[in-house]
Amino acid sequence: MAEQNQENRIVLKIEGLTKRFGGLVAVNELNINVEQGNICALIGPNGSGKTTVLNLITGIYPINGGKIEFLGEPIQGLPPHSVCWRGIARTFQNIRILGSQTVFENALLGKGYGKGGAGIFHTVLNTPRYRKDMAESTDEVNEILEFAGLTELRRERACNLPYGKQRILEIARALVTKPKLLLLDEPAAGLNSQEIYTLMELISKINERGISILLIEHRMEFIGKLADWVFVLNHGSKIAEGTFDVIKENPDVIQAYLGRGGRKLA
Amino acid sequence: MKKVKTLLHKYILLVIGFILLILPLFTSQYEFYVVERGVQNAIQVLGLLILIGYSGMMSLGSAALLATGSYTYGILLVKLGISPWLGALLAIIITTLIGTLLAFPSFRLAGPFLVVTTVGFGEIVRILLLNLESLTGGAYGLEGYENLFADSRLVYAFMVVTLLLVAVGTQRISNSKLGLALKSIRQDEVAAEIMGVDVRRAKMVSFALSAMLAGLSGVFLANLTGYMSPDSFTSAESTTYLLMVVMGGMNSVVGAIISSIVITALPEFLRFLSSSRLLVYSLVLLIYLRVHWVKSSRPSCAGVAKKLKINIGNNKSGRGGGNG
Amino acid sequence: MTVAILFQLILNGLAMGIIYALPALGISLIWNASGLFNFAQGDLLTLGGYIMLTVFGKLNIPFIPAFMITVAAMGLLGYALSQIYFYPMLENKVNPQIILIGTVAFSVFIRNLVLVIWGTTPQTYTNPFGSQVMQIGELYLMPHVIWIVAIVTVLLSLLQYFLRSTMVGIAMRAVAQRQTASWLMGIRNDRMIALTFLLSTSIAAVSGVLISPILPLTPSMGGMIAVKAMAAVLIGGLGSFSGALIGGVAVGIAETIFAAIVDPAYRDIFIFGILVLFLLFRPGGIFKAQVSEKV
Amino acid sequence: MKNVKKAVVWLLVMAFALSIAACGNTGEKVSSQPTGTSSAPAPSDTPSKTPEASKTEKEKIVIAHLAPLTGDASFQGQILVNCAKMAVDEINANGGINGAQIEYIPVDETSTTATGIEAVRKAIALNPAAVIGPNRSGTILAAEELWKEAKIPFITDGTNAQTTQKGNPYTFRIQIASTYWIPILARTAKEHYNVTKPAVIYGTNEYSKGLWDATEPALKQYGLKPVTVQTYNDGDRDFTAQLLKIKESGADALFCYGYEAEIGMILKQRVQLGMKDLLVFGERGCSSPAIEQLAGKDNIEGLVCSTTLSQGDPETGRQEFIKKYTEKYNGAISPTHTNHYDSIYILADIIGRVGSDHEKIREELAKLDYTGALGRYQADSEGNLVHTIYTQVFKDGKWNLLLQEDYPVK
Amino acid sequence: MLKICDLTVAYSVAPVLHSVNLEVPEGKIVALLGANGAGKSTTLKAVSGLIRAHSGRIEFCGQLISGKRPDEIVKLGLAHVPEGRLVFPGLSVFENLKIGSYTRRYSPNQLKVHMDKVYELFPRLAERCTQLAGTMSGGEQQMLAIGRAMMSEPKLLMLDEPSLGLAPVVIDTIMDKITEINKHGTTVLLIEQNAELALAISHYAYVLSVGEVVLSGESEAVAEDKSILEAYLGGEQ
Repeated sequence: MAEQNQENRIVLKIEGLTKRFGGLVAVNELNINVEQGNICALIGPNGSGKTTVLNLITGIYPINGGKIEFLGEPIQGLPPHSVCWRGIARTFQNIRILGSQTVFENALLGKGYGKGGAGIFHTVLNTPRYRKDMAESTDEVNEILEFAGLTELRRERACNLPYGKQRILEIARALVTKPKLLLLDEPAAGLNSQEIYTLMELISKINERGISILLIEHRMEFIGKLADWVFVLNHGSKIAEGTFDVIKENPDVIQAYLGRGGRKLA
Repeated sequence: MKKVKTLLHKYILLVIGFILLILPLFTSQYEFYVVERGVQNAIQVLGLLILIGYSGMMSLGSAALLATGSYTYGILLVKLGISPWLGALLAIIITTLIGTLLAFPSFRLAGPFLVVTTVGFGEIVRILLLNLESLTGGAYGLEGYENLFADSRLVYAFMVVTLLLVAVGTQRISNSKLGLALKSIRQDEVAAEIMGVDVRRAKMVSFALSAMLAGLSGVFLANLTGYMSPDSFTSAESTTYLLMVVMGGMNSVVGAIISSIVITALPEFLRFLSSSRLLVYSLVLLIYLRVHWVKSSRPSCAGVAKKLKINIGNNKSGRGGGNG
Repeated sequence: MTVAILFQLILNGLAMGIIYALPALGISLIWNASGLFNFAQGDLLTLGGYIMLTVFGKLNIPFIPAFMITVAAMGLLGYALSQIYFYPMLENKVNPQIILIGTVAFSVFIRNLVLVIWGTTPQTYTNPFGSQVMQIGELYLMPHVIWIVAIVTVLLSLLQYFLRSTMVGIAMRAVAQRQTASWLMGIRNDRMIALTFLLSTSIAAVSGVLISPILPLTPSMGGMIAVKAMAAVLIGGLGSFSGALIGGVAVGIAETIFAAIVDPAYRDIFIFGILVLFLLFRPGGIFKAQVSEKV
Repeated sequence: MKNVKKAVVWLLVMAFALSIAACGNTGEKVSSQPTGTSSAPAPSDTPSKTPEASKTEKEKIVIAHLAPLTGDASFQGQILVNCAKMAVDEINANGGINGAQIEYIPVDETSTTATGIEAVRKAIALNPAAVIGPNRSGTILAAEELWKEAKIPFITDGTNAQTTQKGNPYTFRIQIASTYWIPILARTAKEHYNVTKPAVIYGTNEYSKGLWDATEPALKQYGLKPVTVQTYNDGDRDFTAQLLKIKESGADALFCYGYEAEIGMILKQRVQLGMKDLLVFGERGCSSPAIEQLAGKDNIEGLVCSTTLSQGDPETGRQEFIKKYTEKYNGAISPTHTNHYDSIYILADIIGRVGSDHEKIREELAKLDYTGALGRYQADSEGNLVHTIYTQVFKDGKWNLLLQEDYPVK
Repeated sequence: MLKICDLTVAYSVAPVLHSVNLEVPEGKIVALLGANGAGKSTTLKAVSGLIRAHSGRIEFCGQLISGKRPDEIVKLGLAHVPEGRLVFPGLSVFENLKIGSYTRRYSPNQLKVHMDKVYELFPRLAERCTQLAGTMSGGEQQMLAIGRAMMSEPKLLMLDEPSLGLAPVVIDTIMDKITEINKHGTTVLLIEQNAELALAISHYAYVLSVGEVVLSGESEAVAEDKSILEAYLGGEQ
């Protein structure tokens, strides 16, 4: 019974995941479990395959071997949008928002296209069903924008936003998809301390809503404060996992990744 | 004055429709034909607006889809003898299906790769029209079919009303989730897909809609000319349609309609240029692209419509959708 | 079909194929240097042919000087074109789609410019390589085929050497990839891109000069060749010079044999069918072009 | 809700406007008919009065000319307009038609059917005495209802036999129909060259296809049957496949139809494939100077073609015409569409006799028998203004007249 | 060596600068610190000529360089390694390095000498000399970017956030190399967000906030002033 519970608590289960680009093995026999409600971190040197893992989970690249299970169902081989519909949302290392669209429209994009809702005929004919659908979406999006503190900027064109706000917008857009698991790719990159603080608060708030989070980050102070569990990757393989306090003492990790800076933190 | 302006703002489509409907009163028979062609082109261009302007997928095969619509209508009527309305409906359906097939290459291809594919499609259709003589009449062309209405003025009125409905529909799509999905494909396909946009489906819808409008436009073209031959559907025609979309601002329904009608009628005002007409056209387009797009090199610019400060019911927030 | 006929078909297919390869080369070059797919390459070829017609055919200047004048004039045009038109667009990061439309507009512009200046009557000038047919056994061969193959091969090797091994060549490729960085290396981006255009229009001029004694000069001639050249360049691998040559020759031979065995009327359909298959199953072409990473 | 209501009101207004528009226009159409023709005297007037009437009015007589001035066929259009313009200038310089000057208006037919129809409408809107053109059979077939409705005689130019077979009394053709033309070519092949195994190659354009359609029955008439029939698409530049098939078939003659660029290439590639001995028969397109240039003079030695004007015709009147043209337009004449020089004279002659009433011009054209500078023209029952046909052969580097005949009008 | 007087930049796409004064003495490492959006990169871009200054003077080795184009400035011996490394992904390591010497027009022998110097500094690059730069890891790309800049034998090397997006262990290496380059006689102007890192290796430091220099001095002194540092490196909006 207890084991059953344990199984249920695992949101994302990756087993033996392998990805090759030509002759290069980018991800090698990787096992990762993300538990319900946790904030997990994926760290490792540059080129160790962290972003590739996110790309494999979200279906951008086809996998060469292994299994990815989300909420007990296999999701490998699904196109990115179906992965999204199942409840996995993500952000990108380099912010990818639609510059010429407004903040609201960017967030609305998180409602996706093609999963139910009013179809093209309803859209063109402006039926009550379409209007209802649109009104509901609008309310939802406004609620999330409020949550992320972007309400005042909703009519602004996204490219006019400061960098930190664009990061937040990208996360808000991911939230609109109603994810159960949120993948964040270096959310703190390029942010100043103040912005990082805001971001950490936002991530905690998101986590409080019961959304599990898997994030990639290089800022150790960020990881130290947020992550419940850390996976360390090197050359596509996992070299360690555990809580941050344990990880940062691991000699392999220090040698491959943390170096002096890491030791200072420890 | 301001009131008039906002009113104009809101009902610009109806005003255009009204002007188009009463236009035959003031034109000679010849000028009227030019207007008819303009309206027919506008329907086609609205389809391209969805494909090129919204979704950012360049096509140089639009004349081939126009041909498909036209010829299917003609062949169904001449060879099978079915009624014009049924023929028109089937022609639109068949063109839509063929156009949707064109979406498949777009799943993997973008930019020049896709454009060359559509150029190829255009060539293929042209060659088939010329060589499948028993079906298409080959180089002799096809004639002897009935029109939708016996009175050509009724055809025109029907066409204008159709144009208005199509325009309203296109505008609504622009403000809807579908429109947003299409625009997101243009700007960042991967991000769109990650956000749960079914990119393949959106692309198919985009191709299907543009093909449907091309088919519709083709049926009208068949009705206007009463005769069809392969030479009316060359790559030069595709280029002209592209020109109409670009000059319309790539983002505005009203702009697209105005630019199609103006560009169709332009030869009449440029008579004095005689054989260097196309030279002047392309020069104008080149200058427009160079000046306008370098100045405001943003992905979306409303072009003509923006210049005229008209932007119908552009509900930026997208709330409620559509315009009254 | 006898073996002799098959060989004759291959030979004539080859002759046609190198004609496609020439503009294909120009398209690949510009693509490499500026990420721009030049739809006007075929029409630049036409223009080159017509300039040669005037200089060599009408003004009776001897072949070699006439050839140089034509190449110089076209090179100059390419330079100017880049400086006043395409570079400002590239620099301001105008939507690539718009630049693509720009090249389409240019194609229309040049075609009509030629039409207005030279008219639509098909024209030609004396074949400088001689028009005496050579007979080898049962095979017939025009001397210009050998000449063009030789010239194209030399041109290709020179280009390859230039881009791989010379500083300017590497700089050209650098500009194509990262303009800010190349500027910081001390490279004048505008001049480099203009130089690429100059090279590409010069190639167009060379192609025009080589082709127009063989095929009649009409304003739409380059456009017709370019459609096939575009198919060839994608089949061969966009950006690869050997790809352009091999793709062009492959298209030429394939269509000639198809025309003989099946039906000449449908040869273009055959070629585009092959193109679509290639694009769907091997989008990089024969010589796998660099397909930019999606993420 | 309010918006919907407003929209409905607007729609109603529009529908109303529409109905007005429809009525207004039909009304206008009816009323415009008399005003349109009022410049010419009423048909019931006695014919003798007509010349004086137009003379006193000193009105210009409008003749519109539809020709492809832009697009791929514009070089043909230029010849058409040049020839017609030459005749107009001559007539106007000599005092016009009974004192009235001809106002000659070229209208661009372009190279596509859809815009061609536009041009026909434009020509009709000019309310001319008669129209010359259209040049393209496609446009003629597509637009002939328009001039039937407008009751204006059109002297068309397409070779496609169908264009005059639709029973439209206002359609005339000064170009020789392929059905008149090809039998002469077939007979020449049979009787002068003892051809036994002819092959045919034609382009998939309406012009060449019209010629092919007439070829099979014509050959049959002389007991011949094509051993192979090849086609090509316009724009093709490589004819290896077709020529090798013809070579394999053992043909001793080739009937070759198409536009200049393609024919030039076929003739040239024929030699490049070692088939120089293959006789080639073509029609007027083959006698264009462009062919000499494209294929090379050596490669067309022995080429036989029938045409509307022979460069090698020793007859002084025609030599003079050729000289005049060459001087005026500074270039070698292409005898493809020269007959429009005569068509202006034919119209001038008729208008001079009966005035510019459409109906009378039509009647006169229908019973035409006129000998002009370039030959004799006779109207047949379909409205073909059948022209003297010249057959010439390219020998010793120049064209030589082989045969000249007025085709027996049925 | 480098002297910036009253530099003001008002450019729509970059943060604004107000009368920035800055001096880089020869042979030293000078750190330019500041939060995101403070105008650090803008300063560097203005120096290397990528963006045009609104007013002010920039002098390099006593020569006025403001208003010159980047290609002219590079020739004077001022190399700028931009943010995000910007190596040429489709060129090999060798070609990337070669292009670094574009303005110098070396003879083949000279080229080899300089190339060897870079390889000595970054042995990793020698191992990978035929690999395409785009396929290398971030750390290697950063090394390549620095090596490429060194090919032009610069008197002053300007580095824009060399630690951006790199693993801590790689950052260590890069910082060591920067010190090494400086020891060999090249003056360095270093931009960093990570103040701790930069202050550890630099001699002088400037702190930039909202387009203005708010603090400057010897690195050790600046490092001690923890509260001020925190105030300026944190609360930026």
